[in-house]
Amino acid sequence: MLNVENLHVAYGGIRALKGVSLRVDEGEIVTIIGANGAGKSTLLNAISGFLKPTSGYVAFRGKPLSRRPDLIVRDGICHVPEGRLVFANLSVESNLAMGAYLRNDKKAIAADLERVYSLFPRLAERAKQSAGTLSGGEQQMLAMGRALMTDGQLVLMDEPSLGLAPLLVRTVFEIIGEIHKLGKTILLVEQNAFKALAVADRAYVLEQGRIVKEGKASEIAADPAVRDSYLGAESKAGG
Amino acid sequence: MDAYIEGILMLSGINLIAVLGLSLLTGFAGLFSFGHAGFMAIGAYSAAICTKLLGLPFFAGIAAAAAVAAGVSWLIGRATLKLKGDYFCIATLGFGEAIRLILDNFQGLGGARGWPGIPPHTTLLNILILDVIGVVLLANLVRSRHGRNMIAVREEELAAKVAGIDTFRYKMLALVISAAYAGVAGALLGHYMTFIQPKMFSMVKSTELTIIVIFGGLGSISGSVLGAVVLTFLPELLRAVDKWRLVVYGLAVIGIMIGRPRGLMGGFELTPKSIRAHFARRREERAIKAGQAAEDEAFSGGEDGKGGL
Amino acid sequence: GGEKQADVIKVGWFGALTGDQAVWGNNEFNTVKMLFEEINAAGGVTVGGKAYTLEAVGYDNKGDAQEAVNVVRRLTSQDKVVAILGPNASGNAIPIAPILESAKVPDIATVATNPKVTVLDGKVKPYNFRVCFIDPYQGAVAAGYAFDVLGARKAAVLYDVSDDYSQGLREFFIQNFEKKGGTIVADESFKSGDVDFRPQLSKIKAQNPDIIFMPYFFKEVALSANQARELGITQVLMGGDGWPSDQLISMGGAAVEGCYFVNHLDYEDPDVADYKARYLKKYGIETELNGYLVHDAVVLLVDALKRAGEPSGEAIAKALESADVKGITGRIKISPQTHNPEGKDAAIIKIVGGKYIFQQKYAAE
Amino acid sequence: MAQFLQQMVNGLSIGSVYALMAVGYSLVYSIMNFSNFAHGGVIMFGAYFGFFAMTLLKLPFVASFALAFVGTSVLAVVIERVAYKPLRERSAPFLYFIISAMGASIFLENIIIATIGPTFRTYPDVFGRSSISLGSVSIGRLDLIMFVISAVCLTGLVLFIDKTKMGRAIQASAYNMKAAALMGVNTDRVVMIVFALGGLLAGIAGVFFGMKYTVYPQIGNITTKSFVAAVFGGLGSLPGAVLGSVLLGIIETLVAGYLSSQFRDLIAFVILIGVLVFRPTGIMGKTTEDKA
Amino acid sequence: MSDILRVRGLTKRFGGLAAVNEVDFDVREGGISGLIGPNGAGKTTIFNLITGVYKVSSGTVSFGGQDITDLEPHRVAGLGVTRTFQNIRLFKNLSVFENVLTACHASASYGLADSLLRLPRFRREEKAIKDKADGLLEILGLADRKDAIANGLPYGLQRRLEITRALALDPRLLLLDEPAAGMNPDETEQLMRLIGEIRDRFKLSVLVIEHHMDLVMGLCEHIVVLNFGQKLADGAPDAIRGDKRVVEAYLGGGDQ
Ligand SMILES: Nc1ncnc2c1ncn2[C@@H]1O[C@H](COP(=O)(O)OP(=O)(O)OP(=O)(O)O)[C@@H](O)[C@H]1O
Ligand SMILES: Nc1ncnc2c1ncn2[C@@H]1O[C@H](COP(=O)(O)OP(=O)(O)OP(=O)(O)O)[C@@H](O)[C@H]1O
Ligand SMILES: [Mg+2]
Ligand SMILES: [Mg+2]
Repeated sequence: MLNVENLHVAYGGIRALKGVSLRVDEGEIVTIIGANGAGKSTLLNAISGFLKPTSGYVAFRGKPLSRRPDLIVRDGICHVPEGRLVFANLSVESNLAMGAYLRNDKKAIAADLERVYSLFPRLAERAKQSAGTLSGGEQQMLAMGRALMTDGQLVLMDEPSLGLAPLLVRTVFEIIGEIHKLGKTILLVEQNAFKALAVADRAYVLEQGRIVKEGKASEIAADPAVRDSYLGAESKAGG
Repeated sequence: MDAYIEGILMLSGINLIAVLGLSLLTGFAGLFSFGHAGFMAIGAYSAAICTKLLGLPFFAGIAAAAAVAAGVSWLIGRATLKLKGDYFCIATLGFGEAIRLILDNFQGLGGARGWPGIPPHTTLLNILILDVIGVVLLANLVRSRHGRNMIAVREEELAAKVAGIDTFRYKMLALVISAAYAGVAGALLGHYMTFIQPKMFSMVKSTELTIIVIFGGLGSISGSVLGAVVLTFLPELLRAVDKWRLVVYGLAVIGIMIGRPRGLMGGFELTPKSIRAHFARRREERAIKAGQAAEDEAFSGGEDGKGGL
Repeated sequence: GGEKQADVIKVGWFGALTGDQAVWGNNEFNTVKMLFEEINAAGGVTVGGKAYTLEAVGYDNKGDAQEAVNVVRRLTSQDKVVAILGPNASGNAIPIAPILESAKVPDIATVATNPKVTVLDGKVKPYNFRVCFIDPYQGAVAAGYAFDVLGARKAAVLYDVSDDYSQGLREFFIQNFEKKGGTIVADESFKSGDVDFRPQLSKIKAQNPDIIFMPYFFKEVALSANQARELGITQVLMGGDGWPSDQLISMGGAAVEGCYFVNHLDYEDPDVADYKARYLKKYGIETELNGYLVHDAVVLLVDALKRAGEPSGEAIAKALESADVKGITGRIKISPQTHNPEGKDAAIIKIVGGKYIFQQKYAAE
Repeated sequence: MAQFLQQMVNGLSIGSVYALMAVGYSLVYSIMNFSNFAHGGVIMFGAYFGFFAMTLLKLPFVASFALAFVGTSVLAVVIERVAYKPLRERSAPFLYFIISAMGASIFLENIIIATIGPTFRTYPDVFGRSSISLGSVSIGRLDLIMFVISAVCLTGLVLFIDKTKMGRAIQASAYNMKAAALMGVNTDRVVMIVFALGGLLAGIAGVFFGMKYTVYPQIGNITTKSFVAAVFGGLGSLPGAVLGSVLLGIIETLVAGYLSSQFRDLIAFVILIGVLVFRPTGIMGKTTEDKA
Repeated sequence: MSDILRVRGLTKRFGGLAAVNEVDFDVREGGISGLIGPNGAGKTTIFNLITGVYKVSSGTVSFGGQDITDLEPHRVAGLGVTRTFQNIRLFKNLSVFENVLTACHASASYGLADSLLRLPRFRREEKAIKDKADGLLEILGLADRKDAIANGLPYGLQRRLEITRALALDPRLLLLDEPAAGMNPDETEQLMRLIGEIRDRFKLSVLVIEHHMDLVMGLCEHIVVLNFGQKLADGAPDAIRGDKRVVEAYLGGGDQ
């Protein structure tokens, strides 16, 4: 479904991605794990058109992707960005409506809205509050909810569990599972590598702008080097 | 020296002093003023009162100009510095116009008809001396804790506050100092022109100063110097194109904003040390590039760039 | 034969070609260029027995005093002109005096009416001259005519507080009107660039004056006259030499019917009509008042050149001090004490049927 | 009393001129977050477009009017493309936009002076100069028409922003272009539409302005007042811009009529600052505490 | 050990919503305390109230026995309370070193004249604070990124830089708002160690908001739990872990 070939991205003189290639197949959950600053967000931003790669190639369903973010969204790629980026000046409700910006089917939109509210009751409570004054975690819920309102087929998620309370972290992973069940394909970037590997089908390990490892999620999770540097105490305790 | 070139140099030098002050306010403390010509007016009239009416020496006039402009700016600051961004802009704009209106109505100092016969004390030499003093003091200020605190206010006010910086006080400090600079520039201008008129200190003048600051590069003192000289000379160079002069000037301003995103010297200071550092960095960059190429090669020589470890 | 460079006399001009006074500046410069062409076509000017052609070197100063200084420095030190014509604004004419003095180049201002243009602290400035009458005189003429001829006893004044010309006329009008025994019932102002005068006019209306004095330029005159009529003000309006322009009639229309202003010249004078027609023919637009005055500045300069004996600034300045010529705005006899044209009559013009009708020559006591 | 009523009418009339300009200005501000100083220049062009359409092309008023605002819409979009888009693309700080806008404004004013000259031009009389009298109060015919047309335009605009999908996209982009693009909004188009709308309002303002006050290259300067009014009312808020304009008009009029016309702007300014000290974000501006 | 921070009846209302409602708690001198609770419980708001960023609706905050309720933020900081932000707020366009150096300003006392004229006092103190900034960067492991622009740092390092900047003020109480957000478990572990070291080295007290339970449970000696703006529980980690209400509202069963 998505093919990334030899992608290079630089910020001025700093090279953040140095020839990344990866592939996401229809219906998969693929996760990318890597340390702080490995280039995970850079990769997602380059896919969704916010960064211009210095070289390399991204194809979606066999066709090279346009370089304009809104057209990429139209093609069916939906990005839940790092740092949430909710519309602070709009109400929660309007934020969700913006999620459905490209859709016209009123009934389906209403149904999706219902679902978002039932997944995140807190958002329903705060429907009229302007998004900028929500707590950090509430904003994260909103960003997820907004992504659910689009009908993108490929969802790029950048650290969706960031700043969420433990209970909600679990919810988020349940939601990822649900979205997946709806037939969507997911490319997930997570610090919580343990959980990410648990839901994913396949995984890539990104280190300093390069893919250093790829494979089945379960295999990666079992890899001692990975366990050592990404899974921390959790896995050690569990292992 | 040709009287014409000398005149333009003198004006550049005078503009430079006002620009330095504004550069502190806008470039370093991040406040945008549309009323700086008003402080120049205050300086020009205060200095003229000292030299022409009271018969004091020129340096006393300059000192008075700085002091009165600073004092007035302090009052203005008390009322308006709590305002944010564009709201503060409007307040300064209104202030600049208000000063002009008061001077227009004040017949004792000539009103709108202006005040002629101010002694011609301004010379290229005293301008140059004040320019040097102005640059040195400003450079010393911005590279001290006080200057850094102003920059912090510009960068992220809330973070500055919780880092223990009294943001109001530092905004005020920047405003007062920049007003004092403007006052000195006004004093010099008045004694250069030998005539002052409220019209000379219109919003257009304030705008010109701001354009110079940004043209030169925000937060760069050497940029301000360069900007003041270039933009004082530019309209004169364009005299050849007659009434198309300002058309070209307008386009040039847009061109610089688009073409040089950070102004002539944005964020870069022209000091011997920085020049050396610049070349060192260039060398280093080249070395890094070479290193990167080698690294890439080594990597792709591996196993198609992935799966190795 | 005009083949040699040395046979050219360079004359400077400066004024506003851009900015809000550009209308007047362009009109002046156009007139200077036209007259120089005509003079050169007729064989040029003979100075000290040698024929010279005239070349106009003109610069824009946006109407800005600081640029005026730059430009005069450039004209004197780089272009080496022997004399300068213009500017129109007093605020631009005053600061150039020291430069003229050090370069020894005379300047003939056109409509700079502030007394301080030529005389400061009781001393005449050696290189500043002008062809127009000055504010105190014009103010006195307006007040005298309003009080004596029109019989007004209560006058209201509306003026532009940020404009030097307007403030000057206002001051001397009020001074003379009150001296004659009239009362000023309202003294209101606006600021350059304002376009709405209704608040001030409503206030004036409530005072019910006999006459309203409006010492500012025709654009604002037309706007304020229209607004006055809209508010039901029917009184006679009066103004100064900022009024005359074809634009006033087209913009002001019926609102300025029956109003009076003080002018430098009588439009029915054949010389005036001739220049007006030549200008219209050459440029396709009507001349403004400044054209007439710069015309006379050229006349004055050519006369001085002829008498100077050599084309140098000093000699020209000397000759100007004793000039006595007939221009289209009347006789111009320069006073050595003030460098002003002495005893220049003012013309009172009334607007009747959309035309400027000459009433009488009027001199203030 | 009669004078007071008349002064209120005068104030409303000036206020509605300010409003027409302030709204276009505030609209662009709300999305771009910078003061578009070129707005005055676009208004000036609108006045010229309308004038030449009526005099040179001899078009009827309505057609000239339409031509003027279509012309200014295009002009505003072109300015955006040339002077702001490159800055937008590298997310330059707002100061650069302001300076670029100043450059554009200098350019616009002077291109007129350099090409067609600085002369004042008077619109042909369309509505008649006579005024309507209500008792001792008189109201200009043009003022009344202008008031109605402004009200219609402004209501239309507010409805457009609040009720349509595009309106919501505009508001969303106003906050964060990147996030809006993530929702599939073509932000380039949004910006274009905003500038076109701003230009359209400028065209309307320009034609009325020209009819009321004649046409000349500096008429754009009066937008400084509408800039003040927009800030006073609360930047980025359209109803705020209208309210701020009307209040500014009335304050100015009352000061000139009852206190001192010499110090009108000074006193009006002090009142404005007074209001801002108590409401630092203007009358209708949102007072949000900085969310840490 | 005495209490360095004392919060009594603290309340903050936004319109009709009581984001913080009658909360009482103490922070022990020299200890590391935790503030936890579901999203939107009011944790960040409490930080904002303590540091003077928000004005309280009612209630008091006292620090070291002194009432600091509604003091201006810079005064609170001057007394020795500093914080980091949940949404990182660095001086984005400045280098790492400049970020820290700026915050060192309180360690110098030279005046305006000293700096304008570069008097000896300026040189002396300036050198001292530069050394101090260097030292801090060294301790926090940022020395090799000294000249990097803050904005381009990876997330984790930005958080670390924020902590360094806060330490530059020689605080007696450090408030950390989700310092481990965006870090992987390994990095979180490092951070945890770092916070402990900082406490010992700089002899300060710490109040930390976190959702990473390993960190909170492993580090804090005392934990305050908020829910819907009210205090739900207060006590030692083990007690909190076992508290049924906390498990229900926040932790969820079984996990972690
Ligand atoms: N705007 C920027 N300017 C300069 N460098 C940047 C910028 N953004 C990111 N970088 C650099 O690019 C590299 C990759 O950053 P990126 O944000 O993609 O990392 P990440 O894997 O998402 O890390 P994190 O887990 O912290 O989110 C880092 O070294 C970072 O310093
Ligand atoms: N300025 C404000 N205006 C209105 N409501 C606000 C404001 N600031 C915070 N709130 C509300 O107060 C509540 C508490 O917010 P706070 O940021 O303190 O939560 P938190 O406990 O830090 O949550 P998180 O763990 O998600 O960061 C939230 O519901 C939020 O929407
Ligand atoms: Mg990231
Ligand atoms: Mg929080």
